[in-house]
Amino acid sequence: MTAARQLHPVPAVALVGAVLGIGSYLVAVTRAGVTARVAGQRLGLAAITVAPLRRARRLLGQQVTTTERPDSATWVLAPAAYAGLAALALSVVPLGPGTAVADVDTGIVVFGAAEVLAVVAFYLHGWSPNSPLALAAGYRHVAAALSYALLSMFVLIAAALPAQSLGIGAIVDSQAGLWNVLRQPLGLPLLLVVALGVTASGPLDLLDGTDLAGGGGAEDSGVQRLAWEGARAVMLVAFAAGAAAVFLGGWHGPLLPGWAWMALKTAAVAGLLVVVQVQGARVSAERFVAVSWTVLLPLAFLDLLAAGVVAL
Amino acid sequence: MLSAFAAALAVTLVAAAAVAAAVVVARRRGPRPSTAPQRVPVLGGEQPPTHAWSRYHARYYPMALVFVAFEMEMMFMYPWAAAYVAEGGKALVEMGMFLAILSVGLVYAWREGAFRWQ
Amino acid sequence: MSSGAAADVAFVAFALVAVAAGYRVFRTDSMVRATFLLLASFLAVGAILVLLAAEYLGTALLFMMTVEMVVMALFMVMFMMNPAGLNPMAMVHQPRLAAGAGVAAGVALAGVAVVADFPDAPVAGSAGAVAALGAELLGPSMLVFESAGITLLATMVCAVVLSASRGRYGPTHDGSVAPPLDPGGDHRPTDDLVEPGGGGHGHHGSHS
Amino acid sequence: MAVRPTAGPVPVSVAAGPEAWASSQELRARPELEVATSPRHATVLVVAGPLPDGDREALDRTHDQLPHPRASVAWDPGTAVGEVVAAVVAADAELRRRPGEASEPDRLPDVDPNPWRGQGPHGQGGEGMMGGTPYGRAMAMTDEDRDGLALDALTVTLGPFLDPLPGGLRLEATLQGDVLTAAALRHPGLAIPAAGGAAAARRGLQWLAHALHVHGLGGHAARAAALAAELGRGADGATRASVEASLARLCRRLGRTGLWWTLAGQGELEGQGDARRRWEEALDGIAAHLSGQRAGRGADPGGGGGGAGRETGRVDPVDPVDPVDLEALGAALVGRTLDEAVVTITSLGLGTLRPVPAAREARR
Repeated sequence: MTAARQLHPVPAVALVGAVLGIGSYLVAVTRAGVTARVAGQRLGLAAITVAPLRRARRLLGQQVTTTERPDSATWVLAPAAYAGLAALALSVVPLGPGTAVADVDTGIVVFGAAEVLAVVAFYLHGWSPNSPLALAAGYRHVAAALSYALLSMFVLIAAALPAQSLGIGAIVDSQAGLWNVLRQPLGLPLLLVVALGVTASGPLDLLDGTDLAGGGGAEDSGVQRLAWEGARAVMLVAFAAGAAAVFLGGWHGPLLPGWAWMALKTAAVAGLLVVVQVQGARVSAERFVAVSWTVLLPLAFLDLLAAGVVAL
Repeated sequence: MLSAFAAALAVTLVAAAAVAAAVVVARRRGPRPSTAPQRVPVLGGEQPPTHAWSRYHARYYPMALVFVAFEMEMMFMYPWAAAYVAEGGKALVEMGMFLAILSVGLVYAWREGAFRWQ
Repeated sequence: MSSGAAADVAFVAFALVAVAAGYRVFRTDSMVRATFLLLASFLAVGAILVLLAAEYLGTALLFMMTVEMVVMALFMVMFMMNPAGLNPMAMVHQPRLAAGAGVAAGVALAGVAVVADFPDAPVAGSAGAVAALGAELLGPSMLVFESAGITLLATMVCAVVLSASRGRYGPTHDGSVAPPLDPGGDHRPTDDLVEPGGGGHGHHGSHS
Repeated sequence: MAVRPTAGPVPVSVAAGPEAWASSQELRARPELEVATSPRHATVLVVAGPLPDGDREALDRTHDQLPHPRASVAWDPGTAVGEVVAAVVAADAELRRRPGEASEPDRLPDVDPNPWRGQGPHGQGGEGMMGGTPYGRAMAMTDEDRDGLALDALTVTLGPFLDPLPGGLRLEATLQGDVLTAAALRHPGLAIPAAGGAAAARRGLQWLAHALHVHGLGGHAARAAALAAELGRGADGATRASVEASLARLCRRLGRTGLWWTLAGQGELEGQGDARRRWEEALDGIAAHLSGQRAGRGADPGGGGGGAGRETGRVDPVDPVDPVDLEALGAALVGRTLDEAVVTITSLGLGTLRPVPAAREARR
């Protein structure tokens, strides 16, 4: 099953770094563009493409303020862990035929573990500043996270059924004939809900929500803020790549080389997510928890059952 | 297999270390340290009388407990998924039973209002 | 990674991380730090399991312990006085006894590891190990598997019974009793008493 | 107007007094600025006066919370938005030229909130488990709650310059977790000018800009703010018609954001329905003011999609609107989550659509 060409750690780091770096930049540019469009502001392409860079430069030169008695170590750990987990999630996703950093046999377990470990980052992001609004925002996002984590487990297990393996490479292989998005139509929408939660954005922007004056990020400034925003974008890229591999057939596609198909599909999922992020109104944590357990989770049951019947 | 995990671990640690280093350097070598009024948590101008850290009343504690049990049960399903096609109809029945058990727990928890804010 | 030597180095490194993080759990004042240090310790143990070619067990440990530690953090912060350790405090009780017990248990387990005669049958990678585990769960260990399912269902029900403050019929401390079937009436339905033909349609449908 | 294109939008934090708060929302339409949700995210503090005397210290604290390099710009009543924007951009350019020297120093003295007592064994000021003022503050103490648990109750005052709340409004909340177990609202008081027509519609659009921002729809908020600014430039019939058409388009766009679903059932108040109904009333009211129609005040709770320009549910542009009873509102917020409280307050249009009476000081 691990017939994939194994990358050495050094090129692996370079590959993941390049994908996440370029990907998160493109995500930031797309978000700037979509936001400007929704806002009805006519900004030139040049202004939109440099907007993320200008923003980063501004934050780099800014003081990193602190609060009266923060947990400084965990405050730094939150974005670091978040970015690291994005890299972990991406590392188990094959980016081309046989080109994965670590196409391990338990790919979807590691992918899911990265996703739930991100909850630790969310918790620490809200907890560390010792600030009431950040604390409330962190806790409500953890509630949402505990709800969506189950969805992704069901959806990924369903995708693993036809592949007879938990490895993501094998799941891509199993889609040579028919993509999972058609075979398991409920899977991708549910996984996109999870993606919104894992990136704490759009309808699930409960962690840094504007209704709590920035919530967990209310006390972040300068590089601290840049790191968190960057980690969020990076996680979006990693998750989009995972969704493209598991549901959109990964590298399968005519004419173009495999990696190009993978890049296109990842970009498509990421673009869709950015549009939802900009266009989605925040839902309250209490309502999301209720809906997630009583509507989305039964849908995930259904998805798994249907996938099971189809796979036999 | 091990080299794959080693590569994944390396990638994870490098990414985390890069971000952590950037933030730590910025905190250490930033323009200036925060002063007392600057350190007051953001509340829109007023000071908080107490620290925010407290025995925080997470309103969804029954949901968190149900989640732990649910999730533990789910961990059985991963290896089951890998063996599913090979085992055929038996596995389907097995899954039906499993989902039925989970559904009973889910319906019960919902009926008792475990998913509402307490 | 060339050989077993690298694996040995990795094992020692993860073991040290696990022990050091475990030790730090008892040296911090913050419940949050203690919880996540414990998580770090578990993550290192998970990595060791992967080194031992128990790929699924290792990654599953990663997954489960993360979730459990997050939930533990919620409850630790909820119920422990001074959860952030703003005032210093001792995180340990009976430290001597605990340390003695810990060292004794560690020595005993290490002794088992040294003395026991482990089977020496190297497996080629972990190919098929996950599927084999699944086949085991569906075959010989089916009973274990299903009874674990039932046990966890019981866990879920108990957790809800013990923790939910608002039952079906209102706050538990107000009794949380079912409303009367007929408006203004005093009769409350019970499981062993269903009114024949009365207003009991739908409400207790499962009993009819 | 020397807008330096190399800088990108300048993040500003707005500290607005009750009168200026509504019009300060029009800053959200400016591509040169980015209205930050927390002062920690801002480079320039825009002080939109006049401010009540009681808010001076709060202003200074908000100012000091900005990270260096920082500057502040005063927005006096009567100054055009364009001039303020130019001043902000100029201040930002100066900060980029000389980040060290140009950055404004603190306004409040660099003194710890409480002297450290040094009683704990590590000298950090605590005593026992919960006593003292470790690191300058006391610790929250336990209180009873509805689910029978006695956990810590945090008492905080949000406002007067908290971005999600109307300018000048203070929400004194006792929180257990994210649920309010006690709440009181204070506001210096603000009458809404009885003028109908374009002026009233403009205030409504200013409310809409803020409200959309609170719900996480920053792009839509900018569009609403742009409509308000357009009305400010001229209120002839053609402008009003074009703004009304744009508002109808915006409402259709909002239908795709899931906003109505998130609002439904939130912020129920006795006799006033839920937040969604109040939003629909407000949007209908804005449309009625724009079209200059006059009809009885009423609502169409069954209507969907916030349809501006619908035939039912017009708000009378001349009738004075009920002032908000802050005391009753504070009592109604008890038992809700903090985010629902914010959604409720937002949906009421305090300070833009409805007058706010000064809180009776006798209560405190």
